[in-house]
Amino acid sequence: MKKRKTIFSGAPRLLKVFARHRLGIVGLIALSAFIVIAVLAPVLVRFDPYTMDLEHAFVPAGSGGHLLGTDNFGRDTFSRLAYGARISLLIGIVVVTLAAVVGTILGLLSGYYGGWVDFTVMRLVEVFYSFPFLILVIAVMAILGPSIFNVMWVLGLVHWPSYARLVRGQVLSLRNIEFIQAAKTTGCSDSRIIFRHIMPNTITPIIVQATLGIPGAILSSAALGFLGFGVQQPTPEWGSMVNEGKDYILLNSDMILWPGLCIFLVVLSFNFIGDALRDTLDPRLSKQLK
Amino acid sequence: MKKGAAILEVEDLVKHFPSPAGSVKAVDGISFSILEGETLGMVGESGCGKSTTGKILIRLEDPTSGSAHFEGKDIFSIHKNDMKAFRRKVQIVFQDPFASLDPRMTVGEIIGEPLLVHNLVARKLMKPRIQELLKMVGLDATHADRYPHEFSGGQRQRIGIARALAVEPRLIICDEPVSALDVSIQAQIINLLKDLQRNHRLTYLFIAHDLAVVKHISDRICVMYLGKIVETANKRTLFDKPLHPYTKALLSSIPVPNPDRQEERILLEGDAPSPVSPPTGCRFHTRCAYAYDLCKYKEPPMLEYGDKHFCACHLLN
Amino acid sequence: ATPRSGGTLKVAASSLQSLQLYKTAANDITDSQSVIFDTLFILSKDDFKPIPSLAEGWTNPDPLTWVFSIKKGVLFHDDNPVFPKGTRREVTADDVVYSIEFMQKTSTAYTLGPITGVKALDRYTVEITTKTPQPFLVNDPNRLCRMCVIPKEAIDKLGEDGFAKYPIGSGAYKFKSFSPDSGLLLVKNAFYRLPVYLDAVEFVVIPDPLAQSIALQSGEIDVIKHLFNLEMADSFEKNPKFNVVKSGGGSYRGLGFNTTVEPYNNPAVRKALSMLLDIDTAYKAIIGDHGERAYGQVPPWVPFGYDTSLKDLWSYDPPQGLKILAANGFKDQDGDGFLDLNGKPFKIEIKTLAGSQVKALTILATQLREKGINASVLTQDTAVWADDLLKGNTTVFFDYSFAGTTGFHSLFHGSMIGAANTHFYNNPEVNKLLDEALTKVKFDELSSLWKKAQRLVFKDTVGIPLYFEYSYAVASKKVVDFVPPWGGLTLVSTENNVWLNK
Amino acid sequence: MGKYLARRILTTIPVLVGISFIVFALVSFAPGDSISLMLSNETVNVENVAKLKAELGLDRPWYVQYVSYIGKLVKGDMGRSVQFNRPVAEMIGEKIGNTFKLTIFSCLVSLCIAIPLGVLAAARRRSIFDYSATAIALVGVSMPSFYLGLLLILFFGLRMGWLPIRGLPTYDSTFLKQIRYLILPSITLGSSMAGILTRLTRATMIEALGQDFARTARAKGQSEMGVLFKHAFPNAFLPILTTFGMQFGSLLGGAVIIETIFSLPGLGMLAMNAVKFRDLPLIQGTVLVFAICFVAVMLIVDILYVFIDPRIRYD
Amino acid sequence: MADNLLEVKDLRTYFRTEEGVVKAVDGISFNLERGKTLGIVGESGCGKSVTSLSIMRLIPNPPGKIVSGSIVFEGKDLLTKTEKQMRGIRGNDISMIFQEPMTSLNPIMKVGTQISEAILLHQKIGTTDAKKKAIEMLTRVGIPMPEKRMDSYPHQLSGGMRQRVMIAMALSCNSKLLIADEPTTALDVTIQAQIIDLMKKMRSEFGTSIILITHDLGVVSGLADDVVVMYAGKIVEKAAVRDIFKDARHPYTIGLLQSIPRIDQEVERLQAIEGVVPNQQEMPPGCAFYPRCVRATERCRTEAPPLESFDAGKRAVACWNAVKREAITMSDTGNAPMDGGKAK
Ligand SMILES: Nc1ncnc2c1ncn2[C@@H]1O[C@H](COP(=O)(O)OP(=O)(O)OP(=O)(O)O)[C@@H](O)[C@H]1O
Ligand SMILES: Nc1ncnc2c1ncn2[C@@H]1O[C@H](COP(=O)(O)OP(=O)(O)OP(=O)(O)O)[C@@H](O)[C@H]1O
Ligand SMILES: [Mg+2]
Ligand SMILES: [Mg+2]
Repeated sequence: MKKRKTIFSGAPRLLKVFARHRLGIVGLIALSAFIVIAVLAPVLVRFDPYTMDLEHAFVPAGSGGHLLGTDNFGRDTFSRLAYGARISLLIGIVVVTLAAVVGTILGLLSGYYGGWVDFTVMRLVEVFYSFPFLILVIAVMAILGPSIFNVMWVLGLVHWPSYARLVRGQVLSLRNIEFIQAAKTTGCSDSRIIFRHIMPNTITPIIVQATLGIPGAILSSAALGFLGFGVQQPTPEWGSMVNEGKDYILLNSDMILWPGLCIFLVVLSFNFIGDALRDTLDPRLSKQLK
Repeated sequence: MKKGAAILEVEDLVKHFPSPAGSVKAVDGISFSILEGETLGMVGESGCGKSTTGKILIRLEDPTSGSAHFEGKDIFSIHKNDMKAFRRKVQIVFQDPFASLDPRMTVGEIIGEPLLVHNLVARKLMKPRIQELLKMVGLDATHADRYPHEFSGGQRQRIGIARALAVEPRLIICDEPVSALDVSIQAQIINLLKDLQRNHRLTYLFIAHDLAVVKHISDRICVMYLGKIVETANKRTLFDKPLHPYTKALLSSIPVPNPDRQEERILLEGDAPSPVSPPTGCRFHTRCAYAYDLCKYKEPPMLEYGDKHFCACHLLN
Repeated sequence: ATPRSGGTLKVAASSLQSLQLYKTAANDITDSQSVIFDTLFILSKDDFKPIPSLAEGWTNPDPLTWVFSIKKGVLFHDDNPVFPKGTRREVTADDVVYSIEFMQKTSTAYTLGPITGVKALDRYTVEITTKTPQPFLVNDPNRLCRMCVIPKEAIDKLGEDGFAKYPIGSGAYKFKSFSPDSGLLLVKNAFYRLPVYLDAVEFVVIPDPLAQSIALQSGEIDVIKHLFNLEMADSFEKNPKFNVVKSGGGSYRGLGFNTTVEPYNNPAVRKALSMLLDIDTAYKAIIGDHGERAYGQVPPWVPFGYDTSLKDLWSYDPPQGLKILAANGFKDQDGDGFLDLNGKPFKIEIKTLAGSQVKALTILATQLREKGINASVLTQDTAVWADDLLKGNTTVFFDYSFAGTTGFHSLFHGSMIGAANTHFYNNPEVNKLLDEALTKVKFDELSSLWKKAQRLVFKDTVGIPLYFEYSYAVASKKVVDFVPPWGGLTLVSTENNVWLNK
Repeated sequence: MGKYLARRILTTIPVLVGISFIVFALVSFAPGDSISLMLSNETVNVENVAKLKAELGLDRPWYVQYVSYIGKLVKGDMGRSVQFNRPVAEMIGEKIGNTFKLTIFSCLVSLCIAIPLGVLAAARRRSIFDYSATAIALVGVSMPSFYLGLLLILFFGLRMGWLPIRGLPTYDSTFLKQIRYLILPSITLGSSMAGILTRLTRATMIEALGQDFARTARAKGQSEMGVLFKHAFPNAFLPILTTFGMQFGSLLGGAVIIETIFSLPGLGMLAMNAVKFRDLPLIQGTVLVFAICFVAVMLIVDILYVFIDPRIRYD
Repeated sequence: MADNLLEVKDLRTYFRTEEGVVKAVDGISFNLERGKTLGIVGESGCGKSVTSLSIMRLIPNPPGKIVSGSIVFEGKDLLTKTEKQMRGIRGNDISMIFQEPMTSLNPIMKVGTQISEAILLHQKIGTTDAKKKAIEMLTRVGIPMPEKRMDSYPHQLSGGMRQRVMIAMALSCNSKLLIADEPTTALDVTIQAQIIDLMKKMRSEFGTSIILITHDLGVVSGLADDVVVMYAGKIVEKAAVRDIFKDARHPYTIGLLQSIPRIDQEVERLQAIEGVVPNQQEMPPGCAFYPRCVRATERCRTEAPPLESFDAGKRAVACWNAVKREAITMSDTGNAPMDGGKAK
């Protein structure tokens, strides 16, 4: 009770609350496993993900030291999946960070200043919202040429509006809340009000949205990979691995099974974590949902 | 208590909010003044424009028209650069103790912010000053490191008051500072406000809808109805000899915790009309039992009846 | 067995967006048109010899003149917006003249060549005059052979757009209904000069090759005209319910160089790169028995220009290749395990469009990486790929063409720079040989000129031939007498006549 | 209401112009061009291609083309596809029906799954039912649609042979027959939306059930089902409707993938091909139509709001 | 023995929360006679609403649970009824009105429908009759143009009107018991006066017994016959309304009375009760009021005082050091204490 509280003073309590979400814990464990595999890929795998062994194509799982078998070129599926995890996780995190930063800044400005700033930003948001986003992404990817960096920033580009809207809404509701008015009457400058008072109070929903946004970004990038617009051959990317495997679906469905499952599991774990996080950080909702 | 000259003079203040249904005439031409060191109570039903008045006077809203002079200076023409100086002199305490403190800041940071923004004390002296302020409002000096959510409503309201006091203002606008609190806590805050006034020679504009509270704390009281002031008087005069029928009804509506008191209630008919289309003439005529023709189309002027007792009612003439 | 009448033949198509004539060389469109329209002649699958169709025969009285006589009594389809039911409108020389002129005027996908005049000598005779001798006018699958005979009043009445929506010809099947990229339904032309067994032909659009295979297996369609996923050929061959028909048709698959760009403007470098590629392994892994190793641009089944001796141009000799590269300034200077060129990192990006070749190229790129060359494959959209090639933004690319005359000519003839010659290769000697060959009527002369040109080009390593791919068509067993399309789908002809067994 | 509608529709115009401008600029700067594609064809007729290019105005600078495009668009002319030399409007007209069928059917599928599942999960909170509903929803949200599509094809289409796996029958097809064809694609496309809506329905229902008016209804003696469907659901429906509208956009985008996997000739496939072949007028046309569809759905949602929520009056 | 409509005995309602078990209501007992009005007063969070919801068996479960006690209504224990039986009682025999008339009405349902719904649920009549009845109820609660108001949505009504609608709804089935949970707190004084007046009128018209929950002692004094004072989930004092105001025994009750500013009295300084209500975790083992109490002794810290009846069971107080009557008499300025509980 008397102990000093810091900005993270709530952390132990939050951890406790989070720990109560069994699915959140499962998600955390699964995700950690993927992260470990991704980070330690070079040490973990026995085979180089690029090396072909045409004589040993479609080796079934387990034989020849191939944990999950090999693909049509005789490349080790597990190695490719492990390296693919790096790409998918990286894309998810970078995209969301990018989108959240851009969206938050625009949302803050738009919500706080209103007027033409708001009008412009909101029209822009609408434009982005009414776009069939996959087609926009495909068009932009076509211009830039396929590469992992392009995938990241293009997806970031299309994901920012949801953050801008979220933050703007938060700002609008905060703007008339009394502690903001108190800051004004105290004599705080606009920038102090925005960054010291408003932003910290919008950060929770942003974190939640971001955690729930990562799986979306991973799914989008995988879809791009599947359509052949993502990361290029022979880089192991889960979506394009499914695409490659598709040609062999009638002969050997393992080739789509594994990468697809990986996407699904990573996305699922992020969703588990996101849900748990939302319940933890948003006590209003969590109180009702429990 | 020695009362000084008028510290704040408000002349014909008007505030209309645009709204889809038409402009909301939240404040529609009110004039009053506050003397240095006194407490002016402002009462009225919900939506009659009390908070709007307070917000305009502290420049959170811009008025539609009218003037207000604080210490002789027009506060509506203060240049952006001089705003800080103004805000050192006038402060506000809000109603909702839960919304008025930034949940992400420690109490020390909240109270220290005005000091920081106005550069009032050296960084080294910041902590002692914050502790001093905390003690001033009856909190423990060790509370500075805690977050608002760890406090009860009354304690939070004290923090809000400490924040207002940090700049050593001359005038504090109290917008219903106790109406969200439990009765037992209310008394603590009212006592605190009174003590502070005595010790720091503060002037209050005390906004409330609870006449009993206003009566307890104010020197003078003005009664608002639908964007207008209908009656202003010293509190004793107002309670002993209310002139305006609305004031009378208001007074008689208050439930008194005394089962023996069997007064005849003056029950008002219906609800207060919408401020979007207030009634013509006297705004109260639609609910006034004594209204006659004149009330319907002519607005009653604010006239003085006795010592500083102003009232706007045709019936008195 | 005796042919049975009746039934609807369902043929898979990858894309059928428009029935407009001559706008695209896409198989599906020309295949469907070749069923609706009559052409003067068709090409034999086996030896590329023209077989009379609408034409009864033709003569070549002098090298610059061609005279075609047309069958009498051939009727345009009736029961359509132009010819009401029962109308018997005979195809005449005027129609043929009109049709040739129409093709000349509107075709973007095909070119008839330097024709100077077309006229009708009488109701059933047409004369074509050319600027230079044009033996290929009737031998090339992409020239006169593509010319569809149309009734002139149809275009007048319907307009070009309208005609594309309701094509009227004199072929074995007449147009019934069309839903772009979904399906095309044709019904039997009862007036056709040959017996027509099938009641109807339906082109069912299934863009995805895999989905075509699945649809064939589940009986939703009867025929895959072009089996793109060769992996499936084996499994269909093993399946007693299907006939897999193989044809030479196929295409040349190679690697091409932009010969104007550093370091590929140096024939030695191109040669050295070819020595680093174990092509046999790569193509076998991908197409196995479904194709053949290529040493030149002309496949064995194309009568002119196939040259076995080209084999000696190619060898898998990595040490020698690396030696040549080293001599030309390639050296790993930054120690990243990849060769650098004159101190700058060297990278090969093989640009290709999507298709089964991507796999082969991936193998080749991997081979190059193993030899110390930083190579990768970049799959591009068709339009980007083409644009990059045309604008010279591409250095090493997937090179392909229909194996045969036009292919070789347009791939390497200097006049085709800015169009199909994306090698930017302009060798006057080759140009001359090719020009000369096109005027030769005698087969041997032509063939030897062609071989000479081919040897020159590949000695220069303008491209590296990889393999020829067989064409496969797969038909369910009940489809009888189906021949894989080759410059058009022939369902009813003097050569074959398709019918459906129970 | 009428005035509100008019204003709503008017504000969508700058959005649509913005979209068309972005697309035009993007594609104009994009590498690749359909004319090059024609030229690279080995049998090409170079002269006629040059003629075509001039006819279509493709030899002018992109901003000139844009102005003339917009000029024609105002008159309802969406231009001609470069690749197919056909009117874009006509091509879109042929395909849009299929996309509508797919998306509407997917919406139905997802609503039919999401709403009962979400409502019952909220009603039986923390029961096995609730947990399974949540799990199903999460699976729906987390499943990559292309993967789900392939798995469904593999299992229902091939292994079991129960359902057709491709396209829509073009000829002599009855409505019922078409539905059979739409089942797998719709499930694939709708699964993510179903997941999202299930979660949302559950959350909003729980919120509504916790509100004062639900307590009032219980205090009246209303049964739990009555509280659920008479009081809580109509209130919970509003946020569901909003999300439904927003998700419709993703659904349209998702159609691109689903149409490709299931060989369903719709707008998505058309747009994909247009992008592949850099067929600018066709890209423009399809993207605009997509945007208009989405904007229209949002508009419908807004209008529905007025009918469902008496608190909203737009005049 | 008086004719008790409701007898609550040792009611305990606990909530299981993250911080631990919250004993929102912790062993309270009171009776309500037929036709009488019982006021329950206390500070925020002391368990007033939980008490009322427990009677209605509307405690959300989880997290709440009635862990013990009995609620005997017309001789039958409500806690033994099935959910279905309870539905027949709710809104019919016992009905309720709430503090926030805005949120307590379904915002997207016409008020007419909401009133008819209550009628249809409990009376075997058709929709048209129910509608007629609803209009009649609206008329009786003094809503002008009731036919037109039937088609209004809650947001189209003012706060006072909405509360009238709530009352109309609650009384539409002639309930025997009306529980009013802070019915006037959200309203302006003038409107509050109207509603109090209306409730008095309704009480005499329908003969309904009322449990009136409020923290406004003024409202209680005008409306209630008996008063129960709650503090931290327990009853600290029970008495007839006059006794509470004239002769309070519990230090908390006295503090409460002294801390409110009044228009009929003038004091220079209010007597505030120092400190705040302890939360559940900090609840002292003894008397919950001990930390704030001016009369506290060592015993109060360790031992919880029982609610002891006196004045022949008419009054009860839970305090070891209850203020003696004499003490009150002495401090009270002239007002002689009333004779024990003769308020009727
Ligand atoms: N920003 C605004 N825009 C539009 N109308 C407003 C705005 N602020 C206040 N109003 C309207 O102005 C009127 C007066 O509001 P105000 O908040 O001043 O009332 P009040 O007397 O303080 O009431 P309360 O006791 O409820 O605080 C109300 O009708 C309110 O709806
Ligand atoms: N659903 C719930 N979950 C957990 N605790 C609850 C719940 N409902 C009530 N409580 C707790 O029960 C205690 C009593 O609450 P109750 O609502 O009865 O207070 P009250 O006297 O009605 O206060 P108020 O005057 O604010 O309405 C409080 O401490 C509260 O925190
Ligand atoms: Mg206010
Ligand atoms: Mg309560």
